Parts: sequence; structure tokens; C-alpha cells
Amino acid sequence: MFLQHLLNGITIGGSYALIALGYTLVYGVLKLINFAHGEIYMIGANLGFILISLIPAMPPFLQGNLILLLLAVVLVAAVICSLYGYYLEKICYRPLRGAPKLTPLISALGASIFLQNFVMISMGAKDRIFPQTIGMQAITMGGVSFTLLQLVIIFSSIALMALIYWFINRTRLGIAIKATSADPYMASLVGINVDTVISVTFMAGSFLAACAGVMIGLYYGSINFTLGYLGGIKAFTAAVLGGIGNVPGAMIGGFLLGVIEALGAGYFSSEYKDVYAFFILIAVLVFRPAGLLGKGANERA
Amino acid sequence: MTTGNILTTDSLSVTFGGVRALAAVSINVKEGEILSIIGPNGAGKTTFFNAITGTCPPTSGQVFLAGQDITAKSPDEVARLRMARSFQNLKPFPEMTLLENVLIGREIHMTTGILATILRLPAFFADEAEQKCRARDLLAFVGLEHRRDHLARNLTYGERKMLEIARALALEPTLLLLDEPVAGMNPTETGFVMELVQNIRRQGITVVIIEHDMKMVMGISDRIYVLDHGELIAEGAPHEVRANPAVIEAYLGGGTHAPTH
Amino acid sequence: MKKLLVLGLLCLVMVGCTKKGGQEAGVIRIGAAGQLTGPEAVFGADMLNGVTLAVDEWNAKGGVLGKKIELVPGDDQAEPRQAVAVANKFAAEGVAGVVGHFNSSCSIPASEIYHKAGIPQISHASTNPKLTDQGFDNVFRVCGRDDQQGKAAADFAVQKLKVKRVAVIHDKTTYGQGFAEEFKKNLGSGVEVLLFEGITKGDKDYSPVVTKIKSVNPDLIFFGGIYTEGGLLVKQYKAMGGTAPFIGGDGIMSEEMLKIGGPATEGTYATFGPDTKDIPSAKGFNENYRKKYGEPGVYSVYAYDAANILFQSIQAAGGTDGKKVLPVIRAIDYNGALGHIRFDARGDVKESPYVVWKVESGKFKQVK
Amino acid sequence: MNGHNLRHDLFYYLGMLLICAPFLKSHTVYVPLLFLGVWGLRRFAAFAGENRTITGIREQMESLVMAHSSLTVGSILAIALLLPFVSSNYLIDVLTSAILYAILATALNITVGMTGVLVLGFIGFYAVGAYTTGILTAKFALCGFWIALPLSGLAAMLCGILLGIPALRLKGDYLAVVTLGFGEIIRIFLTNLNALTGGPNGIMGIKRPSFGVFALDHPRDFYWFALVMLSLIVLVVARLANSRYGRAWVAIRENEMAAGALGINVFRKHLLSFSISAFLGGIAGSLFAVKQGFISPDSFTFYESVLVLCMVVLGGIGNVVGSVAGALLLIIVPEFLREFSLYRMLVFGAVMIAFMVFRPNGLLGSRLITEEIKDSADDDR
Repeated sequence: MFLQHLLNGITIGGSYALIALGYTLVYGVLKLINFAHGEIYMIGANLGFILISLIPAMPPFLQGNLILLLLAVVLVAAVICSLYGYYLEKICYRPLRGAPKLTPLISALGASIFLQNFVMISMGAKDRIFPQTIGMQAITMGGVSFTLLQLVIIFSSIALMALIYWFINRTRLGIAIKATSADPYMASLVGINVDTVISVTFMAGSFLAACAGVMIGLYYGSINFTLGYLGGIKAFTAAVLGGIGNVPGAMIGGFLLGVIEALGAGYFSSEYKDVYAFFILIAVLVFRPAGLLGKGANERA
Repeated sequence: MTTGNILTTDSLSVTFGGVRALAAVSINVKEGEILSIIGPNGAGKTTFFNAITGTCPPTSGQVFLAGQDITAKSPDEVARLRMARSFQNLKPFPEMTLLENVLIGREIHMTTGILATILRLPAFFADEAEQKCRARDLLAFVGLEHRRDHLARNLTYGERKMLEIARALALEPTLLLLDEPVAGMNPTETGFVMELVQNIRRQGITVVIIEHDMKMVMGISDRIYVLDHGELIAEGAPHEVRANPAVIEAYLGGGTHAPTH
Repeated sequence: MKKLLVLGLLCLVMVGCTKKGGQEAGVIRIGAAGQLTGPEAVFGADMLNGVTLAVDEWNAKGGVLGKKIELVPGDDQAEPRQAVAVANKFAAEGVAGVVGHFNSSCSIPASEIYHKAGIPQISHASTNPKLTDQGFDNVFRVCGRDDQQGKAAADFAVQKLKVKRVAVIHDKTTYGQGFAEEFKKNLGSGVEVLLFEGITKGDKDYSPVVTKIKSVNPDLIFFGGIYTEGGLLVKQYKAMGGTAPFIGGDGIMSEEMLKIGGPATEGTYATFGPDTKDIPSAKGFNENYRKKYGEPGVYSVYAYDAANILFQSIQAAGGTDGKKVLPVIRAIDYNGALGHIRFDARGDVKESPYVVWKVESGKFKQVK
Repeated sequence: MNGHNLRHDLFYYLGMLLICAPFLKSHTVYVPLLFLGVWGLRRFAAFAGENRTITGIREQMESLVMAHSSLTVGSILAIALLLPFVSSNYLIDVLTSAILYAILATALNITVGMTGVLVLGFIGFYAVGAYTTGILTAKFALCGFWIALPLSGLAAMLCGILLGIPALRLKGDYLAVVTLGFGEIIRIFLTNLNALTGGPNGIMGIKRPSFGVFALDHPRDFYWFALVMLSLIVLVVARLANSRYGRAWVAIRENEMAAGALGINVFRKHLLSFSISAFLGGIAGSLFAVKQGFISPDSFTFYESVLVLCMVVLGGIGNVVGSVAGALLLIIVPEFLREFSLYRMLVFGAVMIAFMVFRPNGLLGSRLITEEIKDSADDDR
């Protein structure tokens, strides 16, 4: 029972972690909460649905290789989503650089409402059902039941996190992102194009969110346009839990939140499932504002 | 505590993540004097102000204001004990008029309760009128009376500095800390500020100044402390400090401002 | 500029005010209220299509009392505040009757306004008992009540399935929780309720609650709620290796349920009205609806009949005055796509309309 | 504009169209039109910003209204009072709704606008107020409306203080998210505490208040009552704004550090503004409960919080009259757009972004406390 809850928590935690990375990366460079990030995740899931429903129209030799197709779907959705991230930043945040804190936050809320309704109008309000694809049979091992898909999702999220970790620590652009988070002014002095870095950060975050979106779509099989709100809030909580602006923190925070939720709902009451997330959020912020892995407690404003 | 010392620090230290910004600085400020603190950039002067006003609590050491331990007090408590300060990078309230800016400084002297405010009782009007009158006087004192209804964001750089001084004076401080009051000003303006500071002292207010402008420092200070790398390296009257080899070394070694220009 | 803007705004309001509502000559207006936008907009669309079909049919025959029927849609966004606004709007525009709302939480506050204005309200889907228990003389519904439905589901579970251990899950809505409580109440002493728990609507991850269900190992799982959550619940339960069947209500009686749940829904029970395929009078509706809008939603036919009852009553009353129309509706013996409908004193349908359906080879089929 | 600019714009919008393409269906043909509109707006904003005549006319009109401000306020009030005589019950209901939201916006403006503390879960206080009234007057019928009204405010204020004491030590975004969490927690508890709140069914049968024998049953009477409450609250808030409290709040908004150095206890002033705001939110909630006669958790969603925030922003942050105007605008205009309900929220979101980008100070600008005096140094911003 405990192991089962743990596994459930880790599966959902992986997607929280992926979305949380987007919040954390953007917060790092811009010191801004990208409230529309949850919607990017939602758009990713919807793109995944659109692309998967295109599969039957593909040439037959491609259709045989389902794994390859699914990979392609994730990739295409993620690339389109990163463009969404790019435009989001360009339209809603760039003109507001240097404006009071409140301003970009409100335009983010506006973007959130816009994207939600855009998808609602174009995709319809009802839930879209992903076709049943791979590995939905239950596998039971030592009292714990899981599906193949669940394992795939856990491993892909870990792989994606490794990828982003590599990107940030080993590539030129990634290091530029790190430098900009540390001190944008100094970064611009040493010849880093801060605008480009910010765009790339948004795109990277959106890329991950889209991957999470498609995976969640496959896992639960049903998506709609309201997905982004709750997913976004939860992921944000995860980011704060780990210490916003801190990349490993977001990953750990995501998994932790997933597990806490699963255990809370499992052992207490699932009626208050969302309350656990918010209570943790408030408790963490009040008692350890910098998050579990964060540093520089009070100066973050 | 010797009487006559309005501010005393006892081996005040501030550490930022392993870096010592202030190392066991002990100074005393005598009542009624004009004291300057100088030192090269990064010597820890502003950190010292932040440490004594509670903006950045010291890692170790103690601060006494008129004999009272204020080490652990928050900035607003310190301000209510009549220690006022200005900031190096200016912090006027841009969307408020000059008069309102100064009235914020009068806040601790205002007594009207919330109910009296809502009901607009006579006490409210009396209080408002009195404080506005005081605020106007202060603006006149720094030469900004004619712009009292302008927004602070429309002021020039020099005017903002003046506004900050007026605002700090509104607290009716016994001790006034000025962080680079003439930086970026032309000689005429500097002369005006020097006169102003002396006028302030004449009202019985002790003034501590951080400044790079040596003409001002040497011209009006009674005493000077010199900080370098967070440590106190010299103390004395202007002419003594000017001749101190350690000071010359510190400025020639790492600074842009030699104390002799 | 600043205050002029405010002035301008008020002028706008004034202009709006002068455009007073009222029945234009030659037209009878009918309101159709439900969630036309939002996550459950599909219910609104099903309702609107059903009503539109009825309106078109009557208009093709020359209208009611020789006047054309004009349909006025009202979007309550499944939110009580909006429902009240819609109701007030309908009242101001002088509609002759209202079909709707969908959610009980919307129908109830709106009914008070219709009551004051003397407008007949026939809800096609609000099953919460409170709606008609308020005692308003203008409120009717063509669907059943949750207490009837809860009893039907409980009777079926006890008498036919002979279950002993049940887990009860609901979605914490007026509908879902009310239904679940009625179900629990009607189970009797012979059945043990192992779990009574709510889930969050709109969530996608029900693995914690599913794990819990599995650990108590019930004979039957009751779900009070709609298909979006129901489908996921069934699917996640089966994916975790669970085997007990589910039973739900009208909320999960939908093609969507089958799509979301996939093969996992096989063997799921649902209480609902009888199959319209068995009702000869529904044939026309089913054909016409399919021609115009595709496969009907489960509540389309209820909306269609509600609209028809309204039109027939207005026709019979000889006018749109609520005072004349209401007694006609109360006394009506209507034979439509749902079969015979007669109202009792509260405004509920007289015969409990519930039967049990079961998913067999990917389709809901009525259990005989 | 030069060729490069044009080409850049072209790529920009083509790219946007391209990423929207997967979603394009027959009924979203308006999306390209929307982009065109955005483009036009951008050009127009640039044009209007540069065009002296347009700004000149605006300033002239401003000063004209300002010169007769008491007359303007008086006539607006007169119109508002007389309005019910020429409108239907439906419109009165819409206007009453707008008034309740105006109270909410005025209350929220104290924290968001004046003190600069972003609160995203403000509807939580509204909910606490509404449920306090519901529970006291209907569920357990302990007392009448007139006792419940202040109690609702106090209950909300208590929540505000309990939340504020730990939360107000945080800053900016963090605080915003904590308040968002608060709003959600309140809603979840309202849904689950069945015995107290009626759970998802909410509370029914809340009666309208009455003055002795004179019951405010007719929508028109209740409208007047709400109008009186709004006027009172606006008056109180305006008076607070124009006093040492308001000045201290604004000072904290402008620069917390400087305010602290001037002896202002930032935390206590924050808490004061937060609790006054919560109190007024609770009062609005109480009015909402008696207006609707029925409350359920559905009415207190995050979306409502955002809506109220938008009113504050649209009207101009920190501007008391602006909040009221914002509320009227955001409740009344969508009501006229009911026919286009599908696109309503889409446009709403776009307008929010456009406002932030093109007119961040809101419709009425941010100042009314003391009028801004324009001079040559104005381009300092």
C-alpha cells in the first residue's frame, strides 16, 4: 500500500518536476513568476492530442513503429510549444521589462485566460480522449501494481531532467542562462545577449512543459483546456518547495510534492488533496522562504 | 558609556557569506559634531550605516544610541529613536508629491487614530495642518518650497538629494546619517549642501556623513574616520587624517579618490 | 478624461436601460439556459440542440398560436451568480418559459426569480431534490430526482447484484454528493460501506483514491459524478488491477464515458431513463437529431421534451401568461420522446423513470 | 517604418499564425483578425503617444472635469440613484452585481493598489463574509442581517490577520502565491465542511435584509441599499487614502526600505491595510449572500479573484474612483456581450495584456489623491 502510493506519487511528481523547471528557469533569469506557464503545459497536451490523431493518416511503414511515432509526436509538440513560450515572452513580458512587479504578473494572467479560451474555442470544451496506445495492462509485482506506460513516463521525465541539467551546465547557452540568473547586468557586460538568453529560457521551459503535457495526456488519456490551471499551480508549488530559481530544487520539489500528495490523499482524505499542496506551499514560504535547497533567505523579493 | 557620545559601536562586524564587510569597527560619535567616514570604494562605509540602522543586522558587536542598545532593532524602531538617514542610491517616493514625501517623515509624530481619520474629526484637521506646516518649513529649509506639489519623480538629481535630507529631518532626529550627499553635484550645489549641513548642526543635530568629495569632508568635518577593507585604519581631525601614512597608502593602493584633491 | 469616461459609461448604461424587453408582436420567446461555455459546455450544446430541434419543428408547423418561436439562449457558465443574471435577463425580456438550467446549483437560485416573474421553468437535467422541494408552483423537471435515482441504484445493487461491501465515491458537487448520499442511505443494513470519499473535480490523477479502493476490496464501487471523472476513475482502477464493477448515474451515461474509460468501462452500470429506442415516439426525434447534429447527447432528448411540453402547454392555454400556462403544464399528459410524462404536485415526473444500464461490448445497454 | 521593420513584423506574425495553425478550425478564423487588431493597436498606440494634439485634447478634458469634480460626482450619484426608475429588473440586478464588485475592487485596491501587495486569493475573504452571513442568518438562524453584516466583516478580517501575520513577512510574488493558496484552501474547506457550510450544496434561503417593517425585497430597494453601502465604503477608503495611513501605504508601495528608515513599521502598516481590505471584502460577501439568497462554493473560484484584480488594474492601480469604474466596466460590458459569450473571455485576456503593455496605469491613471502637475520634467519616467 505504501509502496503503491509512493509509485503513484513519483509518476505524477515527474510531470510536476518538468513543469516546475520552467517556472524555476524563468524565475532565475527574470525574477518573475510566469503565470501562463501552466497553459503552455496544457497546450502541449492538446498539441500531443492533435498530432496523435494524425497518426492514422501517416504512411503505413511509419505506423508500424509506434515508439518512434510517439517520440516524434512528443518532439514536434515540444518544439511548437517552445515557440509558444517564445511568443509569450515577446508579447507579454518583453515590453514590460523594468515595469513594476505587478504589471507582468497581470499580463501573465491575461495570457493565461487568452490561451485557455483560445484552446477552448478551437478544440471544443469537452474532454479530448487520447487513443489507447501502449502498455495499459497492469503489472503486479510484490503487491504493487503499475503499467508499462507509468515506467516509461518516470524514466522519460528523469531523462529529460538529465538533459536540461546537461544543457544548463555544459552548453554555451546554458551557461549564459546561469550567468544571467546570477547577475543580468554583469552578464550583459561580458557580452551575453540577455534578450536571447531570456527567449531561450522561455523556450526551454516550454519544451519541458510540453513533454510533460503529452506524457500526462498519454497516461490519463483525457485532456481538456482547464488542465493548465491546477497543473501550473501544483508545479509552481513544487518549484517553491525546492527553492525557486534552483534547478535541482525544482526536480526534487516536484517528486516530493507528488509523493506528499499521494500519501496525504491515500492515508488521510482525498477530499483535501489540493489542500495539502497549498498548506505545504504556505508552510514552506513562511518557515523557509528560500525553499528546501534555496539560499539567501529574505532578500528574494 | 561616556556621556557626550550620542552613538557608540563596539567591535561591529558584518559578514556576507564568508566575506567580511566590516571587521570589528568601534567608533564613537560625540553629540553635536559633524563626523565624516571616508574610505575607498568597497571599504564598508554604507555597510556600516546599514549595520547601525538595522537595515543589515550586524554579525557581531553592539550599537548604542545615546546609551541604549539598538543592535537588534529594526530600521523603523531605530528611526523612531531619532536616528535618521539618507540613502546613497536615492529612494524618494516617486509617485508622491514633495510635500507628501516629507509628511512620511512626519508620520511618527502624527497622532490621529484611524477612527478620527475616517470620521474627519477636528483632531484630524489640526494634526494634518500642523504637520503640513512643518513639512513646508522643511522644504523651504532645503530650498524646495516652490515645488512642493510636484511629483518626486519629476525632480532633478540634486533636488532629490535635497528632498531626502528634508525627509530625514522631518523625523526631528538627534542624529542624522547622510550617505554621499554631494556625489554627482556641481561645486555650487556642493557649497549649498555644506552650508545646509552646518545649519543642521546649528540646530543641535549630530551629523555623520559618508562622502568621497574631499573638499566637503575636509571643509566641514570636526573629525574623520577612515575605513578600508572593512577595518578602521585612522581617526582624527581633518589635518591629522590627511597626513596619516596608512590613509595615503589605502587610497593610493586601491582607490580612485586620493584624499588630497 | 477620467471622469468623462465614467460619465460615458453611465450613458451607455442608460441607453441600455431604455431598450426594455417584452414580447414583440408575432413572436414567442423561449429561454434555454445552461452552460454554453466552460468545461462542461458539451451539456449546454446538447441541451441547446434539443431545444432548437423542437423549436424548428414547431416553427415549420406554423409556430405556437400562429406566432413564431424565438429561442433565447442563456449561458450560466455553470455558476450560480451567472445563472441569476441569466434568469433576470430572461425575466426582463419576457420569455414565455425556460428550459433549464443544467446544474442544480444554478437551477435553484434561478428558480426563485422565475417564480417571482411567474415564468414556467422546466429543467431537463437538475436532479437535486431541493429544486422542486422549494414548493414553487412554476418549477418542473422532466428528469428524475437524485433520491429516486439513488434508490434505484441501491435497489439494483442489493437485489440484483447482491453486493455486501461497497465503496462510495463522489465528486463533491451538489449532484454527485447528493446522489451518493441517497445511494448510501438506501443500501440498507445488510451492506457495508467501506469507503465514502470525495474526489476533486477537474483533477486527472485519482491514483491515491484508487489505491485506497483496491485495498478495501469492495464488491461494487459507486460513483456519484459525471463521466469526465468517472471514466478516469474506472480506467485507473482497472489499470491498477482492480476487478470490481462500477455503478453510476445519469452523469456517466455518455459516449464520452466509454471513450475516456476505454475497455475498462466494460461491465459498468449506470442508472438512467429507459432506452428511447424502445419508445416508438422517440424514433422521429432520434432520426431528426442525428440528421442535424449527429449522435444525441443523453440529455438532448430531455431538453427536446421539456421544450415540447412548454410549447404544447402554451398552445393549449391560448396565451403566454404564466397564470394560464402553469395549470396546463401541471395537468399535462404528454406523450413524447421519453414516453408518457405527467407531473406531480411538486413538479416532478410521476413515475420514477430510472432503469439500469450496463456497458456490454463497448455500448450502454439497458439491463432487462 | 523601414523595410527591415516591416519584414520583421511579417515574420513575427507569420510565426504566430503558424504555431496557432494546429488549433485552427472553421470557427477560429477570427484569430488572424485578432493579430491584425493587435498590430493595428500597436501602431495606433505609437502614433497617439507621439501625437501632441491627441495628448493635448486628453489633458484639456481632464482638467475640465477636474475643475468641476464635485459637480461630476454629484451628477453621477444622481444618475445612479435615478437609474432604477428607467431600467428593468434584469438591469438593476446587473448593476447591483456591479456595485458589489465595485466594493470588492475598492477593498482590494487598498492592498494591491495603495500598499502594493499583490493578493490573488481575495475572493477568500468574500467567501468568508458570505458564508458567515449565510450560516448566521439562514443555516442556524442565530441572528438577523444587521448583526451578521459587521460580524461577516470581522470574520473576514480575522482570517486576514491570521493569514497576514505569517504571510506578510514575505514579499511580492511569494505573498501573491500564498494568498492564492489561501483562496483555494477556503474554497476546498467550504466544499468539505458539510455540517457547517452545507458542502457543495451551499446554503439556501438567505433572506434579504429589512429596515424594521420595510423589507428590501424588491431588486430596486436592494440596489439603493448596495449603492449607499458602496458610497460609504468609497468615502471611507478615500478618506483613509488621503490621510497619514494612505500616505504610509503608498510610501511602502513606492519603497519599503525608505519607508522603514523613516520610522514606518512596514509590517504593521501592511497588516492594517490587509485587514481593512479583508474587512471590506467580508462586508461585500455578506451583501452578496443576501442578494443571491443562495451561496455555494462555485461562486468563489480563482477566476473571481482574477476578475476583481482586473477591475483594480483596469481602473488604475491605487485609484479609488478607478476601481469603481473598472468594476462597472467589467461587469456591465460583458453583460451586453452575452451573445458573443464564446469569445468574451478570449477578448478579455487579450485586453488584459494590451492594457498592461499599452496603458499600464489603467483607464484613469494611478493618481487621484493629489493631482499630478505636468511640467517640463515629465519625461523622466
